[in-house]
Amino acid sequence: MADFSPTEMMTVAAARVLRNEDVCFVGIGMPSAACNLARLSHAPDITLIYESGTIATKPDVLPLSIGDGELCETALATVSVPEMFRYWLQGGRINRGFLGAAQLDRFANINTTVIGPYGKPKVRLPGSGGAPEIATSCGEIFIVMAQSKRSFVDKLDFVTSLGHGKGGDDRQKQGVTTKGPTLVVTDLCIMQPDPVTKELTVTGLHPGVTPEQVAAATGWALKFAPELTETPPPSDAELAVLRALHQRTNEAHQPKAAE
Amino acid sequence: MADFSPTEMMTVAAARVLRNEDVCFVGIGMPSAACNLARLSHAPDITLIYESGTIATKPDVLPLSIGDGELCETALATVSVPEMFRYWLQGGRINRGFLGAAQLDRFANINTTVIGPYGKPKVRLPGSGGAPEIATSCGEIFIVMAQSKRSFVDKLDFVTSLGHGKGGDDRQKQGVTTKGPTLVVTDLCIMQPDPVTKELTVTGLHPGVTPEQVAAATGWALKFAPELTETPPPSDAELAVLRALHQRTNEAHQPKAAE
Amino acid sequence: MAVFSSLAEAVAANIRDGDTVAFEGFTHLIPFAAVHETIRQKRRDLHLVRMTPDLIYDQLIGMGCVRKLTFSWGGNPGVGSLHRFRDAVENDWPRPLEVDEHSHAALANAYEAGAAGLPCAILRGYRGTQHGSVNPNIKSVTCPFTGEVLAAVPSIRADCAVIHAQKADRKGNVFLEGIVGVQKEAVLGAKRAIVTVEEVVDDLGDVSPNACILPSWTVSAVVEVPGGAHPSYAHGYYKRDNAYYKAWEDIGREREVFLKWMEEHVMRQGPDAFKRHAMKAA
Amino acid sequence: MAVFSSLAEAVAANIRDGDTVAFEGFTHLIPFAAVHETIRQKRRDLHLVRMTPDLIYDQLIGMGCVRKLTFSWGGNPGVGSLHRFRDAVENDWPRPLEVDEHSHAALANAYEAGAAGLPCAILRGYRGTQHGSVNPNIKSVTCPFTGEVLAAVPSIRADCAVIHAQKADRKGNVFLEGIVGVQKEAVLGAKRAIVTVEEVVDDLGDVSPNACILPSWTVSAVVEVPGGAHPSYAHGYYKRDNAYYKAWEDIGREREVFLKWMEEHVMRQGPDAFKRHAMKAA
Repeated sequence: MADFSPTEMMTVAAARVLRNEDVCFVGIGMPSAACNLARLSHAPDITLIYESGTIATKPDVLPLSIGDGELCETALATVSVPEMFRYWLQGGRINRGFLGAAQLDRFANINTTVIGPYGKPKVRLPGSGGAPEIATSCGEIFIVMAQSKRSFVDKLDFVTSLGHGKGGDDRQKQGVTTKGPTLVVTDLCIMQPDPVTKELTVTGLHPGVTPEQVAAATGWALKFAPELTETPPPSDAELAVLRALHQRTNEAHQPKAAE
Repeated sequence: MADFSPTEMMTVAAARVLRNEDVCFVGIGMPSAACNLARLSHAPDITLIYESGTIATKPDVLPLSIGDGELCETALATVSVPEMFRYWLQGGRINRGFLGAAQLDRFANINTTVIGPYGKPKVRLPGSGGAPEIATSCGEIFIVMAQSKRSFVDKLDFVTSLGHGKGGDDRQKQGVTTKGPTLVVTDLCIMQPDPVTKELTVTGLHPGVTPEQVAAATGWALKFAPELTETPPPSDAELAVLRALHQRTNEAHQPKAAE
Repeated sequence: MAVFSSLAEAVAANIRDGDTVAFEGFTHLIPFAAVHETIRQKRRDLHLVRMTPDLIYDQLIGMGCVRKLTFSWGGNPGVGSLHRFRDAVENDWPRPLEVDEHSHAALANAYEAGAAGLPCAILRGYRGTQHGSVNPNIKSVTCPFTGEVLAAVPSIRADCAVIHAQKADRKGNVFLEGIVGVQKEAVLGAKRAIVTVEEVVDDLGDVSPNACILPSWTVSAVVEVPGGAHPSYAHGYYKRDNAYYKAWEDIGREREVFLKWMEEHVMRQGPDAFKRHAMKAA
Repeated sequence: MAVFSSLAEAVAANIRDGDTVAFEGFTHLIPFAAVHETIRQKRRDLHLVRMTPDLIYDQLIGMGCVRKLTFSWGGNPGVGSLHRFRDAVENDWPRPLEVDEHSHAALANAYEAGAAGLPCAILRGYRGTQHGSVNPNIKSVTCPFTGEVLAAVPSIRADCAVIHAQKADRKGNVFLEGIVGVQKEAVLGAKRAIVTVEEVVDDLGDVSPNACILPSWTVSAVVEVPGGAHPSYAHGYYKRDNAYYKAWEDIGREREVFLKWMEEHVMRQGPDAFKRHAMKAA
């Protein structure tokens, strides 16, 4: 077994939850890496959809933006952005959404809008993009993001996208019928919402990670399941595919020699 | 000058009101013949739009249906039917609409739904098709139809599409900002709405037609303008183009010898 | 994920008595073969939806398959009446027909809203007309920003949508082009979808990145039925058989003539009868 | 009817101080050349609309052209922040920036509704989020058939839309393909539209009947600006210059560096500077 980084462990663990028959709405960055790793390993026929309108795309390198040419060139079809959000996302045709976040709370609600007050933010983040409706329209949501006290917070500065709201059946009370976040994969562990309270609970640790480390990287008193699984480390095959993907990607995004 | 039929006069008179720069929503039948005659004579660059989604189409023969292959094959572009009604018609991009009717009243309101009561009709007509929104979304409306007491009636059995409503500013009161019917061309005469009352008024007669004939073919006490113009008869060139168009059309719609 | 099957299997599996079914195709690509199979299988109490009922609904109505019709223009285009439709409305023959009547704009929007997963569509429509007084499915909403009152109609979400397309690849991805009508919306708004195609190909080939494509996972069944849109047409394959449409005027007018014609041309035939109309443009 | 003109003339004629302007292009076909010309002409008090502000709006904001921004995601895709946008929101530099913030779904629907001539769009959106509490442009309507409460946002009807496309014919009909974003909607919803194109051709050629085409009479000005979307890209012509996007992180971060870069690369240049990026794929 090769050495691997926490980020590689996170990407591999996230990729593993995807299945060949999934239709998955993919965010840029870590979600995109995980989804394409799944496609290039155990789920070759997975349908990946990017909000730029590209349906069933099979990029050879990871896109830097949500709409790199590679996505369109390798897609089954490319639709307009209004059609993507209306017919495909809101139409209920997509069963998995993969999101990241700047801040996440214990009920997997997401902030990607501001740090500090909305009217006078300390840090103006990019904003919501597709996330608010991805979070409510996809059949279920997987979240993948690096874990730290700054990002796993007790209280969001702004609720950009709904997770489980205030917990329990709050999500249904908001008129939302989809499952919402069923899994959070970080560089340290795996969390799942408690079946009743919907509070995120650590159910698995990545190899070599202790519960104390995870708790120290979380801004609230994090709950742990009585029995914790240990995430199987990345296999040689998984690492080889992921690293080759990143290698191709880095080469593709370098400035051209001619320029 | 060649002999010509009343229908030919009607078609030619209708065609003449179209201009090269018009963007025209075309109904099937007489409107289609008039619009294509205009295109094949004095308005070669007129933009003809059919509700099947075909934009700037240039058919060589008249389509039998609103969506014959000829329309798509010769169009600049073909869009979906929802797009046609949303972006192009409701979006206000079309300045002329050309409609026919089963029944017309003195304010140019249109019935194409039923003869007799709606719940138990004597004759079930095809229904509204695109007309209700063509009548209100196009910049202005031209109506072309053969005149008779059965079709020009005192009271419609059903108001399928708005003309000038109850007359005067009733159209604006209904929340409609477009001009509505500004011209009716029949096989006998030309009518225009009175500038104030909006009641249809005969302003021109086709060659050889008397006011008495027109009145006798109308189901209400029809008004005539003090000065009536005489429609110039079809020119040889107009007739030649129209007859060649009908000739090509008839040949194209015959059963194939092979079948 | 689309299943490849025979037409009889596809209809048996996806269209049930009492279903709301949208056989779509705006003049172009009308699924005649699938309609004929539905008639042969004697489906009953169907609620049919279609902007332009056309001959296919005249045939379904006249054969007693239909309880209710949602439509916006019921004629034989450029020819005249749909006599079986008229006979049902005017004389309740062969059974009464409930009518849910709209304008094209409203139905096009209703299909669009169905594909978009919305409960209703809004449009600037029906102004100054009588439609709202005879159809409870025409209501209004007020724009919360401008106060403008807009018409509202329920979205169309059929139990089954049925369309004909040019081709499918071996995974069941469907391609159509030309006058695409409301077919994509009908399929995406429906619970199930049957697509008949002119041909099944290894690869959809060099089509535009923005081509109208229905991925395999949006379709329940794909059936290869060459010529299956006749007497309608398939852009790039064969032309509209306008003579057939003109002949329908006399076939459809009288009940006896109609029934005899249907017996001979539909009941005693199968999907293979359409093959002789299939033809691919050079 | 589209007028062929220089880029300077097109911007001068169609973009005025105080206008609402939508420079669109979803990652692909972003109209960089037209934005640079707008900056050179020193337009002020613009209300900009765009789903993904991208570097072009960072440049316009940093150069003091912008009063208000309607947007849904303001970042440098895959790289990081738009520092000029952040500086305006966080520190009011070079002037305060009013923000009208939405989700992608809401803005995509708002463009769609603008093209459709509606005053507002309805969507199943914003549920369980805080957006409505900070933006009065997020309201709701109730479906009159089901009682479901849907989000409503005002439609986007810009004074001027600006897009880049692959080609136009000599009549001014515009063709685009690939990731077409919301460009068609932005143009059809706007009072005026400027389209820069990679090339003007005699004939659009053998394109799909359902290709994305904007007829000449929907466009105010067509300008041939080869390479005009760089560092964005033009499908079939040249690729996205991801290295430029990465370099922007350092260019945009500090005010002085930014201003110096803009002076050199924008203010002292013209549309011809984009030519060296133009390239047609074989």
